[in-house]
Amino acid sequence: MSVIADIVIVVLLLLGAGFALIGSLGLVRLPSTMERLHGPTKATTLGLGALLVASVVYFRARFGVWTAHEALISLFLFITAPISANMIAKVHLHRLRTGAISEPDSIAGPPPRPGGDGEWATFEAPRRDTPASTANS
Amino acid sequence: MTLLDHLPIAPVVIPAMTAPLAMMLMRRHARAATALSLGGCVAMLVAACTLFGVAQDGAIRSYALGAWPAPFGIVLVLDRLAAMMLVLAALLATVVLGHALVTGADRRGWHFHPLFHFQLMGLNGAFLTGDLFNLFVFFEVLLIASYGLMLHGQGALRMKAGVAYVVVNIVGSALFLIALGLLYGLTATLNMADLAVRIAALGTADQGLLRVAGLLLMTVFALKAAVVPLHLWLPRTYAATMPVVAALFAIMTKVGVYAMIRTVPLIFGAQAGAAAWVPAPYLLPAAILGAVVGFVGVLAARGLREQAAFAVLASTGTLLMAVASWRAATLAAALYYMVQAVLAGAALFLVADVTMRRRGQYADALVPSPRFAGQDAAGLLYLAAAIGAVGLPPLAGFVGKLLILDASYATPGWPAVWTTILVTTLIGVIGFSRSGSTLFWKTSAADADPIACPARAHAEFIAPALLLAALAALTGAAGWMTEQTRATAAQVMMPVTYVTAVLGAAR
Amino acid sequence: MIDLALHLAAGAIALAVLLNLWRLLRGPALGDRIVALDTMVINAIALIVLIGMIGGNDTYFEAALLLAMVGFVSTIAYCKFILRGDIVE
Amino acid sequence: MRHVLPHPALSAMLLIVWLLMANSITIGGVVLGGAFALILPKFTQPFWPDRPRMRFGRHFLGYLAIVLLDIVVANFQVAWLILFRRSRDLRARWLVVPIDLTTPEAITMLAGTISLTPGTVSADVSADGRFLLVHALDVADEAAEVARIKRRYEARLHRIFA
Amino acid sequence: MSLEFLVASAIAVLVAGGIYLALRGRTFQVVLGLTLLSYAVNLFLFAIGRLIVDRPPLYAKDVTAHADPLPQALVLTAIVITFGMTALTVILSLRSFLESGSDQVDGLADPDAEEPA
Amino acid sequence: MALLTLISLPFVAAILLALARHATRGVHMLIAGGASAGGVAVLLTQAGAVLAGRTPAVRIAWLPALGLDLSLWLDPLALLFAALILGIGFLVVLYAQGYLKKEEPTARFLSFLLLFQGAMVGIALSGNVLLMLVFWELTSLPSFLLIGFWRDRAEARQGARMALTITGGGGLALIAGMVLLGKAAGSYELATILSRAAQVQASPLFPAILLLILAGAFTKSAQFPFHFWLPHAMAAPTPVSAYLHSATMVKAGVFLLARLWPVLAGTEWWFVIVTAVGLVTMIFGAGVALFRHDLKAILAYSTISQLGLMVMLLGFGTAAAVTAAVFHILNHAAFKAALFMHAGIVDHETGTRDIRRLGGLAALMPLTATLGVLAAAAMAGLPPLGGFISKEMMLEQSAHTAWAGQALLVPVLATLAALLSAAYSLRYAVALHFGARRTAAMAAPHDPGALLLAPPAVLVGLALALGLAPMTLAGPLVAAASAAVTGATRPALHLALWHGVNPALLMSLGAVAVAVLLLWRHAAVAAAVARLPAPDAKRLFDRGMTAAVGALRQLSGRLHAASLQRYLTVLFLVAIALGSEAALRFGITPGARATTPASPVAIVAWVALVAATGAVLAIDRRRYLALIFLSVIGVVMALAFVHLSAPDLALTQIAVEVVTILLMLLALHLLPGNPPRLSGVTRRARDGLIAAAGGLGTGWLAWTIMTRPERAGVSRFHWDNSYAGGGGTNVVNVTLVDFRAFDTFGEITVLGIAGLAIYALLEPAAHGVAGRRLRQWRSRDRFSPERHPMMFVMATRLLLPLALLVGFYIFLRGHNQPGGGFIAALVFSIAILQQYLASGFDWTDVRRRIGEHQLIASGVLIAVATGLGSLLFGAPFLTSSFGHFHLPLIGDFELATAMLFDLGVAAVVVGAVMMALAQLAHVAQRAAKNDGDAAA
Ligand code: NA
Ligand code: NA
Repeated sequence: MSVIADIVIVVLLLLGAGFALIGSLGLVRLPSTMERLHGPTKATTLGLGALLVASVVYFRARFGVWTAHEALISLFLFITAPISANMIAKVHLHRLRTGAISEPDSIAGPPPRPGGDGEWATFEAPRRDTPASTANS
Repeated sequence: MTLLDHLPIAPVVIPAMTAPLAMMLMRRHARAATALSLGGCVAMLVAACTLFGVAQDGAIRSYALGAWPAPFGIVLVLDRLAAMMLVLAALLATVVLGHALVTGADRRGWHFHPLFHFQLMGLNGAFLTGDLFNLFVFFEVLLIASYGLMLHGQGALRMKAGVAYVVVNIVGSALFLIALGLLYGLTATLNMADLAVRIAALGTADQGLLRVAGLLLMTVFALKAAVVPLHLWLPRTYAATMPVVAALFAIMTKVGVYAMIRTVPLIFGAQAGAAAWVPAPYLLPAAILGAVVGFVGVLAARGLREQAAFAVLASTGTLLMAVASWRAATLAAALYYMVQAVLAGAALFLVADVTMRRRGQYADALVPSPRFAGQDAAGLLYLAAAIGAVGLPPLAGFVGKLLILDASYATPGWPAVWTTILVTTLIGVIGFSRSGSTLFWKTSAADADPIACPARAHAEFIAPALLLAALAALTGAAGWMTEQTRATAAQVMMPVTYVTAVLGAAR
Repeated sequence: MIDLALHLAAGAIALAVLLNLWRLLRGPALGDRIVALDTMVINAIALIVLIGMIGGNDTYFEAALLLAMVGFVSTIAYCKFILRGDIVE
Repeated sequence: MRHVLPHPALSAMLLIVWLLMANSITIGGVVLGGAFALILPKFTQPFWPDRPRMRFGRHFLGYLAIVLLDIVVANFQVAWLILFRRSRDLRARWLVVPIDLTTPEAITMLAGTISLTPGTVSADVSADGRFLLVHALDVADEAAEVARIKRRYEARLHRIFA
Repeated sequence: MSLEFLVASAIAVLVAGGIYLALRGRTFQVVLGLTLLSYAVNLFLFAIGRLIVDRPPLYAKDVTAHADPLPQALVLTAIVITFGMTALTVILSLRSFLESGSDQVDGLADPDAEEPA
Repeated sequence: MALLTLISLPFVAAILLALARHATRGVHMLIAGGASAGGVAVLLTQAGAVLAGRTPAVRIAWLPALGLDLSLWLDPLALLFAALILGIGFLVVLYAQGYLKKEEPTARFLSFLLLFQGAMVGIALSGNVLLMLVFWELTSLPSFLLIGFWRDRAEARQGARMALTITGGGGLALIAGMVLLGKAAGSYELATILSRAAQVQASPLFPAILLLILAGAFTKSAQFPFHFWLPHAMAAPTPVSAYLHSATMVKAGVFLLARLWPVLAGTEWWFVIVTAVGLVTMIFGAGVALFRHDLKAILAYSTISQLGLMVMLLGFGTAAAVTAAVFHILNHAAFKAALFMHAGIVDHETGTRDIRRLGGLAALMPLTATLGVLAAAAMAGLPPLGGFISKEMMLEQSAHTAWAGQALLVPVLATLAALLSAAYSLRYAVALHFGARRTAAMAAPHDPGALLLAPPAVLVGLALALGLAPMTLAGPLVAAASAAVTGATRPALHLALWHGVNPALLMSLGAVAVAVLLLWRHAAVAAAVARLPAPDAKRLFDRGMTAAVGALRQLSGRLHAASLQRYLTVLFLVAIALGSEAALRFGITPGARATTPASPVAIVAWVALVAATGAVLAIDRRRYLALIFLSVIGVVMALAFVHLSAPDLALTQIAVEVVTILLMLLALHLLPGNPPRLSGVTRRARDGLIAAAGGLGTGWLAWTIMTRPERAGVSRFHWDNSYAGGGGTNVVNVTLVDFRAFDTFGEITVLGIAGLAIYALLEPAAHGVAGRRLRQWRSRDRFSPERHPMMFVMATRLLLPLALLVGFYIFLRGHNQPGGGFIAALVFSIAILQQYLASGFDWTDVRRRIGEHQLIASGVLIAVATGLGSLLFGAPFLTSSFGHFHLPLIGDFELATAMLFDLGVAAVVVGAVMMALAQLAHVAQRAAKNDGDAAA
């Protein structure tokens, strides 16, 4: 039990830390803001996820207590991380549009327009009575 | 425990309840809030006077908050000094609040009453506490309330001056924490009596750190007390705020002085090694400079409020000259001087207030204006306040200065003290007489119509007159008062009593 | 073995923090810096979890939880400042 | 019943979160957590005026499983990209994903899912809420990727937010 | 390299940065300076309890080694007070700017400051 | 009792006058005159006893700590002075009644006059030198007010200030002298001091005592070179001049010299200084008086001269000279007061005081003229007036006085002075009353009414009587007073007009003869004198004062310039300097505690912190970026707290950080963007040095503390009692809510006050200049049109209940685990702030249930109430109690009053945080709305 647990813990630790590191490495290596935005997703998902599972197993193996609250950290991150990414992407789009210096294009080129006659919400206020409009805006 | 035993907490609790209640009432029931505010003030005065009576037996009472024994919990310590300061603060507050109500100053902005009472809570807490960190906390309470009050009303100048005032004090608080940290790091205690005991036991290796801590702590107190050269913030701050607020602030610089008087003989007394009488080498020159700078400022001021602000500086300098030798006799004189200086400074600000309300656009500028309503009465009050501030008979300042001269004789540096007191008094006399004659005698156009001003209630004159009457009373009762200050100074200079009262006889 | 792995993991995350720092200082886009900060917060959460494991107590869990919960608020605020100027409107 | 328990799913979630936080299951904990689980949805109702109906059944669990799986897989893929692919060889693309979901909650969930799986990030929604702008780190065929997203995630969300 | 050294030098860096910024001419810089200074002070106040790794002051019967709880309580109080002060300073700076049109601490106006009509 | 009546009568009358200021002039006169007359009456009741050798005295303890008692006595010298003060005072009151114009406020005038009178009586009666100082200083004020009575006149104001400055300055020297005197004598009681002459004169302080006291006396008595204020005090109404500046106040200096004569006189110092000053003043004053043209100026300089005479006599140090001085005091008071009144009448009737424009008044106003001529004759020292006798006595004493071995020097100079005195007196008598009729303004001047005439008449009568019947009238008094001055037995006194032919008579005759000659050639001499360069003391004084005030004003202004940067520089420098002092003197060295090795993580965190700090410094003007780096520092701090066993601190740090960033971003939005740099390279280098010194110093302090072994302290107790006594295992929390709950109580008050102050700052910001600036504010950046991003809004709706739940959890567990009210409150706040961020101000604000004011107020009240609750059980404020309870099903749980306290904490924190942020967010919106209202 203990050896298996140890192995599981070690693997999870290295996996998690590895993904976190790779995510941050991506932040350094990837060519522009939009690409770099992909890196952290690893840290938040599998990186931290593996570490948290490692923690659960670790406390069980070492101290014989079940801890489950680690899941909450993941829960919160799963809710918040996409929002962060979304907002940062909006910043990027907005700065691109307003011609801010030091805001390089993604290697994917300039973002395309959406279909229909509209624009992305960053460039045009969400229209009333559409799914993009939250009740209060 | 009887209710009387709990009384030491009253000066903190009463304003702490008055303030939030006034805050809740302010929006809907302004009158009730005002009445409550005044009632709270009077209640505090009653409590303070009762405590003063209690302290008369010369015993020092320690009140252990939360029933945790000293030095582990926080204690309030009621001794003569604390009681005296409480009465002084409550007295001043009551008069000032009355003036604010009469003149409507409390309605010139938001939250005057809650801020006012929180200010008092901070002051009273600072006077009562026997714990150094708690002293910091109450310093912060009184400071932040003072920020609010200082900014009460409007105006770009007030805001700019406010930024400087706030920032300087925040840096001061940072220094306070560093000094506190060092002391805790050396002694692992925060209780002042316990600090006294433990500091005396520190080894040679710790003396340098101890001295740094002491000096930094004194720097903070000196900043609050506006001791030269740490006084630079004061003139603009006090001149920029509403005079009625500045009148309350007359006691604020004295809190810094109080803190020195509280901590030096107790914690940094003869037993404190490298930190023995820690401010000693610097305090006297700084005090002398303070008196000079203050009275020169009185002479050089361009407005009444600025002049009053410098008068406050001057009084601090004068009284610190007496404090600086750390003897019971001089301390007694200093305490007498301090009490009257607070009242005189406040009176000056209130007179400035009354005057500037009546001078229209001329406000408090020291330039001649056309005649204005109530000029004679205001002039008379100004004269009296100036007499009080500069220290001429028949008001208490003169007695105070005589006491200081008499007591400081033959202390180190006494010729400098004497010369300073006498020369600066002359400078002050010249300054006040110049500005008084400009304001109340000279007219910009003798035949011009008097400045139109809405009918003012004579009630406006009451508060300054009361303060001046108090100054006169202090002269008349100088014998009783000096007996008080003598006993107070003697108690302060006998820290053993304090330590025993707080920590018990066992230690 | 676990201790070694724990320290290795902590070292890796520390390295990741350094990389974040590099991006943070380097920019060049504002978005880059915000991402870097956001990632640094995630890595800090990871570090807190690891510190808890190394010390063998889970007292620090709330710190990690709180960071996960409120860390993003500042990220959003930074973004909204660029997008709208007024972050509450 | 609706009066007392305006949002049973949310209440259930809160109770679970409470128990997770407390890290133990005691009767006292359940009672206390249950109380909060009852009070909080009511208290916060003004802040979420028309909460959508969701089904937390089989579809939901299936969706969770798929997403978790995708996250693991995608993590390895992207890790490989970061470590070994040279920047200029990356086939980064913008994807415009037309969406049929109609509630903001559902769209948000879709966009969130896309972001959580490494390799794709939801960058924006169109002003009319009918398109999603997604940035992909490395795709060979844009149309196929769009189709995959719609099929794998959106279709399932449709069923959950029926 | 010891933890103590790291903390001490961090305090030094923060204090130096804080002092330097506090001496600058614009309110926002001063606010930044005060913030750095308060970090430094909090760290200092914390450090006087000495540094102890992984021994939080949570009472348990058989625990003997633990961090000194008192400095932590002091720092908490200090953080709260600092927060109040910072908030007030920030808002006061803003109000002062709105009144005078200048964000300089010493009241001088920028040449291009706009005056309201 | 009599003495107390004497001293209080004038003060009571002054107060009555102030109260009855609206009554008629008659009433005013009645009060003032009554008081003075009453005083005289009281004196008369005592006179017999005093002259018989008894000394009525009263001593009431006033300030025993200082040795200042209300000690009064009435010895013959005091009697003499008091009689002068009260008697002449009575006459002046009468005279003033005739003198003041109808519209002038007599009540004010007379109350000042009586105030003065009281102070003077006080000086005379004081049996304690400190008490005398009190009264001495007290005379300056009414003098100031009376000189400046005609306040619209510039010369009145200037004259008043000058008098105050000079006599005030002298008074201060006197204070020093008197206190030193008391120290040397061992008592402030006059009687004691006078009996300890030897002790005082042997004191090393004696020269200082003498010089300081003389400075006080000389300034008050207008002795050269302090004389120049007196002529300018003539801007006062004439009754004032008659009273203060001739008869009484200026004599206070002489009185003082006489009073202290036994202790001070008889030494070489005394003789040299006092005689010389008196002599010089006597000659100088007389010389100037001769060439003045303003009647009052002539009288003023003559007064200076006559005072010099008295001072000189006292300086001689012999009993006989003292007798002469005492008698002259009496004579001078009589004739000089009369002369001033006379000059006032002339001025009153003719409209001018210029002697060159006046002449032949004898015919126009014979009564007035008679009085004037007689009084002037007394001043000239002509027989048969009293002035003659005292002048003879003076010359007689001079003739016996050798100076520095020169037997002739003093007599010759004294004769010269007598000559000049005779000359100006005769000029006054002759030029004014005889010769061609010259009256400036008024057509037909005539003798005034009785009110103006009677007082000088009485005085002239006195001057005459003092000559004709000196022994009867003044003999006993002068003898007794002289004895009182010298402290010896009474001299064998013989006052008479004829003493036979002696040197004095010859000197006197010669002086008068030459004086007549001089007067005959006055015009030519005056012209010659006018060509002499004469320094104008007033101009010098004024110019000096103006220059000094200007310089000081500039200095003070520059020193106190509005510069926060300077305030802070000084503060930092002082702290650094003091720290260095301690370090250099006592050394600050690290201790022996073993250090903890740093992990790579710690090092990386350190690198991040240092780099971020550096970045903040480097880009401090790009505020947005600076904030981002500030966040990095915050994260590192949180990590450090976790690493260093402080989970509560970590939690707090994390939460506070977020709120702070929000706050700063809100404010930043309204601040101007990318401002130019303000300070140059030198300035920045200097600040850098200060910063480096401060940083290194603080770091070193931290290092030396951390490397010292910890000491057993109070926190040991906290640890031991946390659970047993406080009911919680989180010792930090128990410390906060129990051991040191009072700190926490203060701390939440701080937050609450911050909220109030912030509200008070922001609420009015939408109005006035600030509001206008807000409405005109336009960002330089272009913004995205999207206000409420959908994903964010959706996420926050889910996060709100979750975050609140976490908040409750943290609150409830705080007592035992990291957490507590403060952190919970921040979590609550952040949860709500997220809503503001996502959905906007209006939307969120209407959904919020409780106002910030109520939260803050009720929080503080809850905390207080919790604290007070323990009083009900007889325990001190903030005593907590707790209990572990067991309920079926639910199990064990704990209730502690400390948690109630913590609830108060939480309420205040939420209130204050929301107040700060929501109000700040509100400002811009409200300004925009105001804009709309204004447009509508
Ligand atoms: Na993210
Ligand atoms: Na307790």
